[in-house]
Amino acid sequence: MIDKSAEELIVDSVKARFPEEVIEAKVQRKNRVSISVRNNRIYDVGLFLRDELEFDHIASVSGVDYIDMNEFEVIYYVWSINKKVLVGLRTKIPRDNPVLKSLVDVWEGVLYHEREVWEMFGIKFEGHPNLSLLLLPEDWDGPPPLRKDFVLPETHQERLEEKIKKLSSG
Amino acid sequence: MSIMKLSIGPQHPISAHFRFLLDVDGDVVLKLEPDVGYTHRGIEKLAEKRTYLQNLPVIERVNSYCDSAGTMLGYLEVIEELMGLEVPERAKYLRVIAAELNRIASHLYAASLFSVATGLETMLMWPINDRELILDLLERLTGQRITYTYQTIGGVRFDMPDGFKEEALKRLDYLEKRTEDYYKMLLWNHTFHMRTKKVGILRPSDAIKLGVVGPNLRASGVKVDVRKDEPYEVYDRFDFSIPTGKNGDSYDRLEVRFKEVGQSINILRQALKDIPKGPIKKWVPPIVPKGEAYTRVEAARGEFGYHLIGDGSMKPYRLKISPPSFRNLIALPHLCQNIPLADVPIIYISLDLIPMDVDR
Amino acid sequence: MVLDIIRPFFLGFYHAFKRTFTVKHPFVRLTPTERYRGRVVLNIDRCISCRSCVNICPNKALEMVKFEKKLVPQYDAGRCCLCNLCVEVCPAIALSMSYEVEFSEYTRKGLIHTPDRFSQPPKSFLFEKTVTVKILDKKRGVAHR
Amino acid sequence: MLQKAKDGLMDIKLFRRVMNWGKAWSLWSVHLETGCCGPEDMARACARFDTERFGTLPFPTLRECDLIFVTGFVTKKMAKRLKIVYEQMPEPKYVIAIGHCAISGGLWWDSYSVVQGVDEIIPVDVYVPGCPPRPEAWIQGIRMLQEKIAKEGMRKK
Repeated sequence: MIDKSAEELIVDSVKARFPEEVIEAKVQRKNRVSISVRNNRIYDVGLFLRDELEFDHIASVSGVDYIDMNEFEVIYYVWSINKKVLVGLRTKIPRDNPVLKSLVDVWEGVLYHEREVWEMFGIKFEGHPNLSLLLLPEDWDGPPPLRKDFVLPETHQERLEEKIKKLSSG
Repeated sequence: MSIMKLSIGPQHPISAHFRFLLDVDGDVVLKLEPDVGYTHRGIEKLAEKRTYLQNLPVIERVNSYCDSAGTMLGYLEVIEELMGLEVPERAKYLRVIAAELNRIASHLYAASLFSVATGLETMLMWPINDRELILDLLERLTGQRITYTYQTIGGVRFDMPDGFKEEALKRLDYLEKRTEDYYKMLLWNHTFHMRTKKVGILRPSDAIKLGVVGPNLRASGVKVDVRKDEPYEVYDRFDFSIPTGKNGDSYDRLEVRFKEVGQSINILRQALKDIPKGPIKKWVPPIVPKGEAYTRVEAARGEFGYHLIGDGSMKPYRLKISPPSFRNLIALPHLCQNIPLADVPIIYISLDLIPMDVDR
Repeated sequence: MVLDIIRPFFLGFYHAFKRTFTVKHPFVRLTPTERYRGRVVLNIDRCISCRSCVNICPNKALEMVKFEKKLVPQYDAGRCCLCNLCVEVCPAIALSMSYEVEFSEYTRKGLIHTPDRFSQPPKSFLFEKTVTVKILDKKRGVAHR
Repeated sequence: MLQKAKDGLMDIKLFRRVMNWGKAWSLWSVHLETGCCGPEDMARACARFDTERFGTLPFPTLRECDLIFVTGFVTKKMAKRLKIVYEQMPEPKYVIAIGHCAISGGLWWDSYSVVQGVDEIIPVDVYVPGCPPRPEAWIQGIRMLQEKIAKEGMRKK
């Protein structure tokens, strides 16, 4: 039998433990593992990663808006200090009803990360203790800004015309 | 027992851009809630509207508080990983030199802020003055004092100027000797010990659980450094150690930064010694292929994570930046529970949070 | 312990006799380095009106205007972040960074450099004394000469 | 009555000149960093460029200050606070806009969160461009403000 690298062992153990829930698990490159799971079981996979595979150091929670496929993707990047591997635990949720179980109980560090994803994408995390605006102004009433259908204001053009007008008048 | 709500900021003596909402019982802080977002620019959204090259000055200003070079490195790493690009050797060394010089400047800045929070005015002036010497070097190398836009996709923009090496070595020697003075003035100072030792102890288990990074994590005794774990650029060729603290208190967090300055000087000497000759830049197409990558770099305040999704055009589809201060922010409410009100500034400043970095 | 308290005082006192680090700026200035990035200067004769600087500028600091029957960029100093991208991209080497960093104005309009002002060379400070860090000694301190 | 006496005093040119001289050389600045020119604020206040030579002392208590350096971009969240700070300051008060972000929004010209130029919120006396402006440029900004103050009310009659 050939010796397997740490990344491959992780992929194998996750696949063996959750044969149904894991859609895809692969080694991206050295030190990078990507696991995509069904959105209703992300909590269990997270617990498994933390308790049995020593993924303890939360790196980032990232949201992606795939507007063509009408779905969001949420990616939890977790680093393992002992194994020196970064796992991307990803799941897709429908764009019309973006609700996901919060992983605050699993990794305490995701507290602010999830709050940020909530305000930037409007993805609701069930069980999160405090989903309120973190970075945006407190009287923000527009749509979540990082969604692809949020259009940035073209302020420059108007100001440019104003400027030219001022210059030409005197 | 009556609980009073107290709001500090954003105009306050420690640092602006931040607001703390405190629950205070007499003199004891029960709970602290940071109110951030005063410097939120929406960089992640703006990055989607600009080309990869136009993004250089934008990304750099995620943390333009003395650490532009280290911040930029991660962005370039992630693009180059997606492109499968190998940067010329000399460019790699020059990038490392800029980043390490910047790390020294950043730590000196942190030290000066720390001492002004403890009321030591002299130590406010000294590190800032010595930081000027480093900024002079960076200015010679890049042309700017704070925001360099020095590294670019596929290399660096300018080569090392004549006489830079000798001047740099001279100044680093001076700085190394000068660190003794800092120890005498600040770190061995009994008054300073009383103010900072056993204040804001962050246990290693808590630090890992909360996802704290950088010097704050190392001060708790956890030996984690991206430069050693996943060597990027040419960090695997240098001989350096990772300084760690013992107790994880505010004092250790400062001491680790001072020790890191020593290690940076060490790296810089090696880099200046064996920098090879050759080209400094490679021509690269403006289009980044389809794909996804996540890279980590160790900037002065900790680990930067960049997650890039390219869709085969000139603009990124999604660029997620996971900055160190955002990840260290969570330690602030954790540490500010049942402590005297007077310790809040010490703990805040010892974490070296930069609001630019938190908010993006 | 007592030593730890007293030592900083002595050290501070000792530093009172070191050289001053201050650059007396309006009379003496730091020598600009070779890559000193000040305001951008245009060479009108060299400009080929290709718009590449306008297209690359992330700040929209440049815009094309008509000047003496030619389309040349107009520079808004209040928008420029001195990132050097336009200088790098210019195919005709018409743009360059100057050493002039002091171009403050009382009005916002004054910061918009129309092509004739944009193409003026930077103000010279030849009559002012320029200094650099020369003395770098732990005993004597750091001083400019 | 008191107002009348004050106006009468101010009519004397010498008195006005002395007042202006006093104002110009004691510009204490509020410590409110709105954006990322903060390190340069530190650099210009410390030993190398030492703007205290011109009477510009960074001071934490805003009720005793005359000058705001708007250092860098102003977000919509910060804009309200900046206005509050400005209103709390006693007369006379001056504003120096530092950096291209404070002047025009600069690099964040299409951002959803950044105010396009600080002059939309508070009146600005001197614009200092650069990103961040070097300490030399800060000093020029302060000197220009002093010149402006020295001319204040001098052309009245």
